[in-house]
Amino acid sequence: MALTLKHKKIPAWKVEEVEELVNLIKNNKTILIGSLEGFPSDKLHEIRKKLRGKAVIKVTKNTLFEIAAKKAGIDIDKIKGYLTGPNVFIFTNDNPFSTYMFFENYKLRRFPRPGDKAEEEVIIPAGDTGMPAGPILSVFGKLKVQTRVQEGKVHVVKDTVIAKPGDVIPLEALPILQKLGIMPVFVKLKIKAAYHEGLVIAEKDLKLDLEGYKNSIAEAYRNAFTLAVEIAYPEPEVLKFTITKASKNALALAAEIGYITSESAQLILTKAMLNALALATAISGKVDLGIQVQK
Amino acid sequence: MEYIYASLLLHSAKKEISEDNLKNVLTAAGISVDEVRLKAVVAALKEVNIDEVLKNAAAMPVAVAAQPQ
Amino acid sequence: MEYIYASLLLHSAKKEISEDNLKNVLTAAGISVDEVRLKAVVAALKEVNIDEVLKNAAAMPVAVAAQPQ
Amino acid sequence: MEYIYASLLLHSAKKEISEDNLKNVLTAAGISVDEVRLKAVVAALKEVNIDEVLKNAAAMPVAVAAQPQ
Amino acid sequence: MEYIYASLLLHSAKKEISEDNLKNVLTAAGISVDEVRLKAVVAALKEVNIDEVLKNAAAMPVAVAAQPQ
Amino acid sequence: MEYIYASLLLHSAKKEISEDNLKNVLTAAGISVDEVRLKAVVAALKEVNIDEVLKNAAAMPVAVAAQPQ
Amino acid sequence: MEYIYASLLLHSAKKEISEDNLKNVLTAAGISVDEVRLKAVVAALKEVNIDEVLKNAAAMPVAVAAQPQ
Repeated sequence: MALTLKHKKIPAWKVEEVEELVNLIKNNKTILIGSLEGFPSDKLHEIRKKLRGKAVIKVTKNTLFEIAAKKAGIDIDKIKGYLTGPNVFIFTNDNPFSTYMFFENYKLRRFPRPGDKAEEEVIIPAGDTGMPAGPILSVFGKLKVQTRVQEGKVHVVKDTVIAKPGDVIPLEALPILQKLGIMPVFVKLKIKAAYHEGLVIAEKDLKLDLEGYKNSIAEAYRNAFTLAVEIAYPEPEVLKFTITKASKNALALAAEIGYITSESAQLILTKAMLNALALATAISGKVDLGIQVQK
Repeated sequence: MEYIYASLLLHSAKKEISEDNLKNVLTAAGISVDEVRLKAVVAALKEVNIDEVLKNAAAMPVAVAAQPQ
Repeated sequence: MEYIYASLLLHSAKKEISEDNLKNVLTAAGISVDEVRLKAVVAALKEVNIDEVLKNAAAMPVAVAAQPQ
Repeated sequence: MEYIYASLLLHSAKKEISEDNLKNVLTAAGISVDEVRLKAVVAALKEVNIDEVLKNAAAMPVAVAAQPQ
Repeated sequence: MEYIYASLLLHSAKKEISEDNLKNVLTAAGISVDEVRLKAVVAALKEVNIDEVLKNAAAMPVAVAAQPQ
Repeated sequence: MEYIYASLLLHSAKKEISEDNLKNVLTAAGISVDEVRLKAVVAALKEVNIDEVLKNAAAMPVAVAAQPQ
Repeated sequence: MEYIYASLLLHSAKKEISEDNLKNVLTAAGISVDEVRLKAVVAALKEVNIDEVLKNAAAMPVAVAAQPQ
């Protein structure tokens, strides 16, 4: 009895939505959970367009997602911690790290809100603003934007920077930027975690340290080359370095024991000369050596 | 560094650094593969121009040449 | 350098750099193995303290930094 | 490095770096020679202009000059 | 530089750099040995920590790497 | 530079750089000694840590090698 | 380096680097002279243009001084 009663309470759209979610969960290897906190919902459309064919973007209630996840056999305890606040769910079969990187790199623009900092130079462009002359002129004046009135409309005389990257965008500029369609603030969808084939990958682990990978590759290469040189790996390119090393070892040893040959003589004499010059320089202020020591 | 050595092995053999290929190499080396790490490496290396990195690293070998024995 | 990468892969996985192991890794990477080279590399690596060599390789980056770009 | 020191010894004595000559030198130094490696090194060195490499190495020694004593 | 290469060959093979050993190696390379020079080299090397010298030789490449290309 | 070479000769022979020793060496090289300069050099060198100076001389090669050829 | 400093001393005093002269200088510095080594050094230096080498060495300190510390 109780069950039927409960069922009756669930509106049809919810049942349908849960069904849809279950299908999405079952047909995709990766689910990213993104926070919509402070994210302009109209921007989701742009992302959807961009990811069409690669991912499905779905805004739904956490409770519905939870029900669907359970139905699809996901161990809900693993992700429950992320199901708070307004969320968007991204379903994809792509690599979770690559998908995360897409959201990291994909910058959406929005109009500034009071207190926002400019993320790029904010320029009021020269030309007709389309705004009728009036009190707005004094706002332009405050922003140090030169204007003139032409046919009752405000014209900006020349391109004027009103905020540099990092500056707080002047409050009075906000309505003007709205009017002119200038969006100097970036917004990105904050991914909280990814669920991938039974594993939950937290945001900090999703972020790939590409510089670190580059360094590792360079290190691996250096290691390989050093080892190859060391064992005289029989490749002409490697052996050139092995020979150079052997030759330098030989020269250094010859220099050390003062073994003078036509190859080592220059090295040994240069070493002695450099030593003499260093010593002469060290005492040059105190003694007239009858020579000029270059400093 | 195992995942990196395996990736460079594939790269120098002119094979794609895909999850499957990387897994094959690592398994053959007796390494039990961590799926998440595997995916991370494959995703990261897709974004990296390996030849470029190697070319820069290769500017060094003169330095390598005179290593102590 | 495939043989060297494969050897370093085994080394970093703490597996013996034997002919069989090296062959397995190279084959898994889709490389057709040259027996002569395989033997030569395995023999040469037996005489080297790889950890010591790698420690010296790690001392290099200074050189890298000093290079004009 | 033994094979290379031996090769450079032959080179500076203006002797051919052949398998036989290299083997002789290595054996005289009490080194048991690995035939496979010997062949590989001799073959690879055939493609290297040793005089050129030595000239370049010698262009550096200024650096050596001021080594700590 | 034959005497130096021969000495380094012995050193890297972990053999003593004695007059006899050096002579053997040089002779095997087809070099007619100059007794005076032989004695001089052996005597001089006795006073030198070869490993230390080679380690310092390895410190050079920084300089090399900084060379304009 | 005669006074410097003579001083370094004494230093590397581990002899004291005294007026008498320096004078002896210079005279043996056929140089007529200037007493004032002799005293000045000996006095100045007393205040210098020669080993330290030579060690710094050894630090030069980086600069040297970076010179255009 | 004693033999080298003594040779440079003679050279800068414009004396011939002969066995006798070198021996005199070394003896005056309290060094017991090794005849064999003496001969080897004198012979080798005969083949070297010392002025040329010193000119090159002398050109270096400028570079050293100009380097940022």
